[in-house]
Amino acid sequence: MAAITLIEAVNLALAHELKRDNDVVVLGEDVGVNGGVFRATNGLAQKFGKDRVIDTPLAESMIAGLAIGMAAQGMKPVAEMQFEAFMMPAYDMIYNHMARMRLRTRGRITLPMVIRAPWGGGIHAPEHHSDSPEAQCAHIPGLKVVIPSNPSRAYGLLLAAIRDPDPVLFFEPKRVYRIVKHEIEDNGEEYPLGTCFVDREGTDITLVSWGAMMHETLIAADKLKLEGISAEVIDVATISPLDIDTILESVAKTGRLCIVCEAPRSGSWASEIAAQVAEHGLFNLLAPIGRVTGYDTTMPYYKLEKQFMPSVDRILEEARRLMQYK
Amino acid sequence: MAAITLIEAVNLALAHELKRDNDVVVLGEDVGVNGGVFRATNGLAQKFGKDRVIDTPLAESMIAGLAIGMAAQGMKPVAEMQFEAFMMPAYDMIYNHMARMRLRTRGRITLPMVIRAPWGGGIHAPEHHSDSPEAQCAHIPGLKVVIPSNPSRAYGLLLAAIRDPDPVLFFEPKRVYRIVKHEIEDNGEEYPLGTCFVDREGTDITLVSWGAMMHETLIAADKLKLEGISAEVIDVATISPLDIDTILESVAKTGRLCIVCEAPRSGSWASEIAAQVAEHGLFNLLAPIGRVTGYDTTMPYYKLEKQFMPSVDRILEEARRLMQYK
Amino acid sequence: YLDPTGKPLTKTLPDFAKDKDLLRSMYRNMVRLRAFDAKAYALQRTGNMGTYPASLGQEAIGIGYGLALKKEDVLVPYYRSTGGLLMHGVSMLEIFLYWGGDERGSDFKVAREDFPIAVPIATQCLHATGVATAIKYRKQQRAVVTEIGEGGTSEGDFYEAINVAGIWNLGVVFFINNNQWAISVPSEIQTNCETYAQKGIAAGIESVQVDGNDILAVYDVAHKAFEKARAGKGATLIEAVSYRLCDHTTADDASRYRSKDELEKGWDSEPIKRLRGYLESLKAWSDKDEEALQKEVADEIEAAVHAYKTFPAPKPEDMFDTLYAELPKHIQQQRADAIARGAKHTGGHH
Amino acid sequence: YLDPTGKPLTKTLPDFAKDKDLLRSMYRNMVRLRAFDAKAYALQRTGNMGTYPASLGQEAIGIGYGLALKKEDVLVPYYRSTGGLLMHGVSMLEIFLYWGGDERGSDFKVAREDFPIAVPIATQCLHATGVATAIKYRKQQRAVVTEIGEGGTSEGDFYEAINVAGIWNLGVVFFINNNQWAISVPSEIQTNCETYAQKGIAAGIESVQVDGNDILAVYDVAHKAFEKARAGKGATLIEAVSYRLCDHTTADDASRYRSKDELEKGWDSEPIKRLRGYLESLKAWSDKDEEALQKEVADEIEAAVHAYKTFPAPKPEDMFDTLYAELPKHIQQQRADAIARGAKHTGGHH
Ligand SMILES: Cc1ncc(C[n+]2csc(CCOP(=O)(O)OP(=O)(O)O)c2C)c(N)n1
Ligand SMILES: Cc1ncc(C[n+]2csc(CCOP(=O)(O)OP(=O)(O)O)c2C)c(N)n1
Ligand SMILES: [Mg+2]
Ligand SMILES: [Mg+2]
Repeated sequence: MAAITLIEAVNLALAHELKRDNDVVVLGEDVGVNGGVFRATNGLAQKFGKDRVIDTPLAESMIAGLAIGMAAQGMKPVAEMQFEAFMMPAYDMIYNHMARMRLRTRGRITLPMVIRAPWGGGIHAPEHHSDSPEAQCAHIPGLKVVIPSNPSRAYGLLLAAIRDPDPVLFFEPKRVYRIVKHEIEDNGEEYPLGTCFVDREGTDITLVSWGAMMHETLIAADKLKLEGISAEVIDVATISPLDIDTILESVAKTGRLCIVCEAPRSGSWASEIAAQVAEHGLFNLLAPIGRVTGYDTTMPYYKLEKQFMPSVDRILEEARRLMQYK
Repeated sequence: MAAITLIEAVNLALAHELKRDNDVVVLGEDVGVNGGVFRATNGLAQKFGKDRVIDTPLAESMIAGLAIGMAAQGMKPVAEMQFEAFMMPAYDMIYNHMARMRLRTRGRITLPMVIRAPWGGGIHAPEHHSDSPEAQCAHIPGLKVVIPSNPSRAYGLLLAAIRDPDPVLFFEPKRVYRIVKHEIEDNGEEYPLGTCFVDREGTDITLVSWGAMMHETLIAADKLKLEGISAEVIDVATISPLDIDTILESVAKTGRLCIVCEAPRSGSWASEIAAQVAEHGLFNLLAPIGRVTGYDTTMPYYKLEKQFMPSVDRILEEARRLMQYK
Repeated sequence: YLDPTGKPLTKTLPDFAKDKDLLRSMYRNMVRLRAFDAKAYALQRTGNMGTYPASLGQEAIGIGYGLALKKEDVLVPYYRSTGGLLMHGVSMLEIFLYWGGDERGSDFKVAREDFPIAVPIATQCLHATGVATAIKYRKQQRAVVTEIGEGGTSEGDFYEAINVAGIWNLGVVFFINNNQWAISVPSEIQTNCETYAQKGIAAGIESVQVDGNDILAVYDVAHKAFEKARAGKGATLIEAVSYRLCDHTTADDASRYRSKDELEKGWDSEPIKRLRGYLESLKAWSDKDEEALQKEVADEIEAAVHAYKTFPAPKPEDMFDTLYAELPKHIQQQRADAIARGAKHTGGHH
Repeated sequence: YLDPTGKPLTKTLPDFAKDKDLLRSMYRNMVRLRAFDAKAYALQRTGNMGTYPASLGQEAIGIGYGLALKKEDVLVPYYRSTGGLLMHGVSMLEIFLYWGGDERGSDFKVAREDFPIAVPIATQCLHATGVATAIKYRKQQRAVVTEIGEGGTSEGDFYEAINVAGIWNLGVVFFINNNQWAISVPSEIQTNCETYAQKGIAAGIESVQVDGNDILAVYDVAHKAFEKARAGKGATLIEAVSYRLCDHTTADDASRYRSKDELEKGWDSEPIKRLRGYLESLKAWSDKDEEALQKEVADEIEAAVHAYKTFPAPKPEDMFDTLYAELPKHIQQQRADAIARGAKHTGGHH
């Protein structure tokens, strides 16, 4: 059992489902012979054939629309958007159709489909290749939005996403594609959607994050420990539907909450979590709710991207500030 | 000086700017001879000519893309999306281009443009004609998002939006198009963007809303008064950039906050306001932050829309609940 | 095939043009659709139903391709596909419910695999290509048909759909209802193409233009295109030239942008009169038949209206129950809240 | 006009084909572009620049239409329009900065009205139509040119753009760089059209296919199309058939999906060798000229590299200062915070 990266874990989960279920197909731009620009589908076309791993013409609304039509016939398409920002031509399909089909047909037509996309910044990519548009997706009822933070979760959550009877947006933190390795057994065991993962138990402050920022957050937690601050760290993983209970329980224990995400601050999913805690956990709070996020500006070209994204330092400073409140 | 409706106020502001500034043009589907499906552009093509009030082919990404190109040349296009949900094919243009042009060119190219769209539910319209997608727009840095609640503000804020050097999304509460009338003098005086309006002074609770829901909110405030509860009512009007100071000052005074909006609760702009208050005004709060919003489901077909949208009763009950906290 | 009065334009017509049962069924269903539209209009005007888009003058299109459809084929309709829907087993009640603001109208009891009505223009074209992709993947012999207005062909989704249908050789048929108007926008300012059919050249698919007021012509091209689709021989784009004799919808007033004369001219070539003329020339239709038909149709519609008006009102929980296979916990609480309030709601606005 | 070796294919060539200064300038600039690409590659490989898309083999396109452009015309480029950008006054430094992750590379000092490079595919086509609409509105005699890859023509935005350019008779020229590949996707699975030019038929605009490796041909059609655009005579779609001799970008490895043989065949018809042959046949180019040119180009590029490497680093406040005409208050606080941290940042992670 070799240790594999997040991108390899995605590939492993796709291969597992392609093998297990003939209704599963993969489609997108360059997912075939080339194996995807990040190699998520590496070798799959060769192994499962071009009718199951499909290179499409270059059009995202088309890719989403095709997947909707295929899923309506009971297939389980896994569509790839080459980068998160190139999902936007498909936003209409996602918003007006993919999210609504089950409800508007009262369950007659369902869409067991997944749209995958590399997501987030930090790899010195060109313009429009480093965004974090999860909030404008999670705000759409009828969807599930999943963002794994490490290889094991990518494997287990992608399996769950593909098997889920409803449409799932699966955003893969591209910065983590190759920096972490986990030993993963290809046993087809899924992780539950809609459940947070508590990665560190702690008593003084609750740090909540998802995706690539989980790594800065965990490092911050380790450093805080050295300062005698016990941080509980939660990986939201499925941002919608949100498992708020796990977060509320933690805040009830720690009394302090700091949410970390890469997207621009205003209207980010960090705000949603803060709002729910301000509604249901207000009187457990010893300190204001901190949000360490991207700034309210467009993700800059790569020379400044590090200055845009939350750093371990920013998390540490915010945590220390919140610890001032007793 | 006759009393006019919100839709007439929009028409008046458009006519005023078309007359004042030759760089201003109106474009969209059916905005010409027909005067728009809601008559927002009624009579304008006849008055200003078809080269200034332009019926476009049927394509929203095209409408936004054209406006971007025209604005880059210094024109001031005012584009209409026929209904809010039909803006989604243009979401890519809005997200990847309209919002970013000034920043990415370091100010070389600016986009003094406006996209208008009828917005919100409550008129028994067909499917996809009653949504409130303001949050997924306000989350995009570089844009301004304005939602007037009455005729005077529609007139003054639309003038400001057209004159603003940056792109503005202007959402018009279609439910209010014809139900309220204001006496408006066509004096070309604009209202400031980025400022909340305090419509009722109060001491016990702060009610914050925007768009059509301002009417339920004001009615609720009146009823609360009869119960001896003094509610301060704030019309956000420009949801992005958000004038949080006015809200924080009010909450400092009242200690209680209830935010009312029509969009699905999770990820709504009500959540952003709650998050900012939980961050900067936490210790002024006597009660949890209440959000009276649409439910976390798709806006239903019209037979159930009233049950989806916040009602005066829901606002009253939430306000009373928050008043329990001393 | 037929001139506006119903006289054959060519000496020999295809065999099916002698099949009197088929011809009667064509006529019967066009009359049925027109009567249904009239009733829907009346329901809207009397506040019993919401906005409704009629098919007046365009009946030959939906009824024509609808008659050529098989049960196992898939229809991906747009809002003006009432004819196709009725022919493919969607009930009048379901159509009333849909335009009456009730999702149960999209839960087709018979045509289980047909798509619900697409209001976002041109999106249905991509859904149809997706359905056809699944059918091809499973090596089934089923045709997929979708319909779009001529104005809708300006949307990128339409083009993306015909392009992929071409390269993947999908068994999908795109019907363009060219009724000359996109609400208030005439074809002269919609595209610089002489025909909408020629747009298929950009996708390398077979394209035909047909007189959409001649149901024999519509049926013939549809039948051939469906056979071709079922045989795995690829996609067809069909422009059916017709005319919108009605307002765009009940919410529209076409007199604002369209001349009386043009409208009157439009009536000259309407499809029902034309087929009636042909039927009579074949002695296949009598005034007695007409009487019987009118009564039969009126009864059917009345029954549907009764069913619609007595249909149980939707419940608040309907907003939630089919949102997900399993409703997330926090939404269950919202569901309970909505049910609790359900009673209170009057539906009126303050 | 020329065969792969540079021999004229027709007895008589257009007059400009005898203008030796023009021919030399064509040659000089293609060589310049190829050398610039090579340097950009080297900078990326040595970690001094980010991902870069070269124009290897496609130099005749950007240089060809670039030479036909006037200063007051507007270029709306995509990421592989380096040739057009260089010809229209965008500096090598600006192009290095752009691909080096610095927005100042999009703040063109000379071509103030040209659009920044479009990465979201096909969107530039709509921007170009908008610019052309403004130019038409103001009754100016200026052409607008935009460029798109053949794969990009599958996007709805491309079609929406040519459609409106057709009906509004806009002075815009759409250049399709058909380099046969969209990253790993060959034309055989991109569209069922025999040619990309024929897609213009769907918009009713004039469309031409041209040998994109023959700069005389590219220049000629571009020149005519621009004149037509400036004269208010409408839009033109030009498919320039070429071949991508390089990887898609520095991040791509074409050997994964493309055969050696195909690549070698591609070299046979590359544009620089061809024009060189023709120049020599006219005695318009000598080895001495070549030497001088190589040196001249190398010096220019070295100077640009030096300017790039010594260019002051962007500051944290640059993330904010041109976001709005006036920065909202809450963002001013974020700006201050970013400046305060600026120093601390190492650029590394953790
Ligand atoms: C994406 C989208 N944009 C705009 C609309 C609003 N709208 C509804 S019908 C219509 C005109 C459609 O005309 P056409 O395509 O010719 O079809 P017809 O109604 O004539 O059958 C418009 C603009 C919509 N429903 N969807
Ligand atoms: C909307 C969008 N989708 C996907 C991409 C990712 N992408 C970048 S280049 C490319 C292939 C483009 O091929 P082509 O249009 O032929 O242009 P070429 O690169 O060959 O010049 C893709 C899919 C993108 N940049 N924008
Ligand atoms: Mg029409
Ligand atoms: Mg290409």
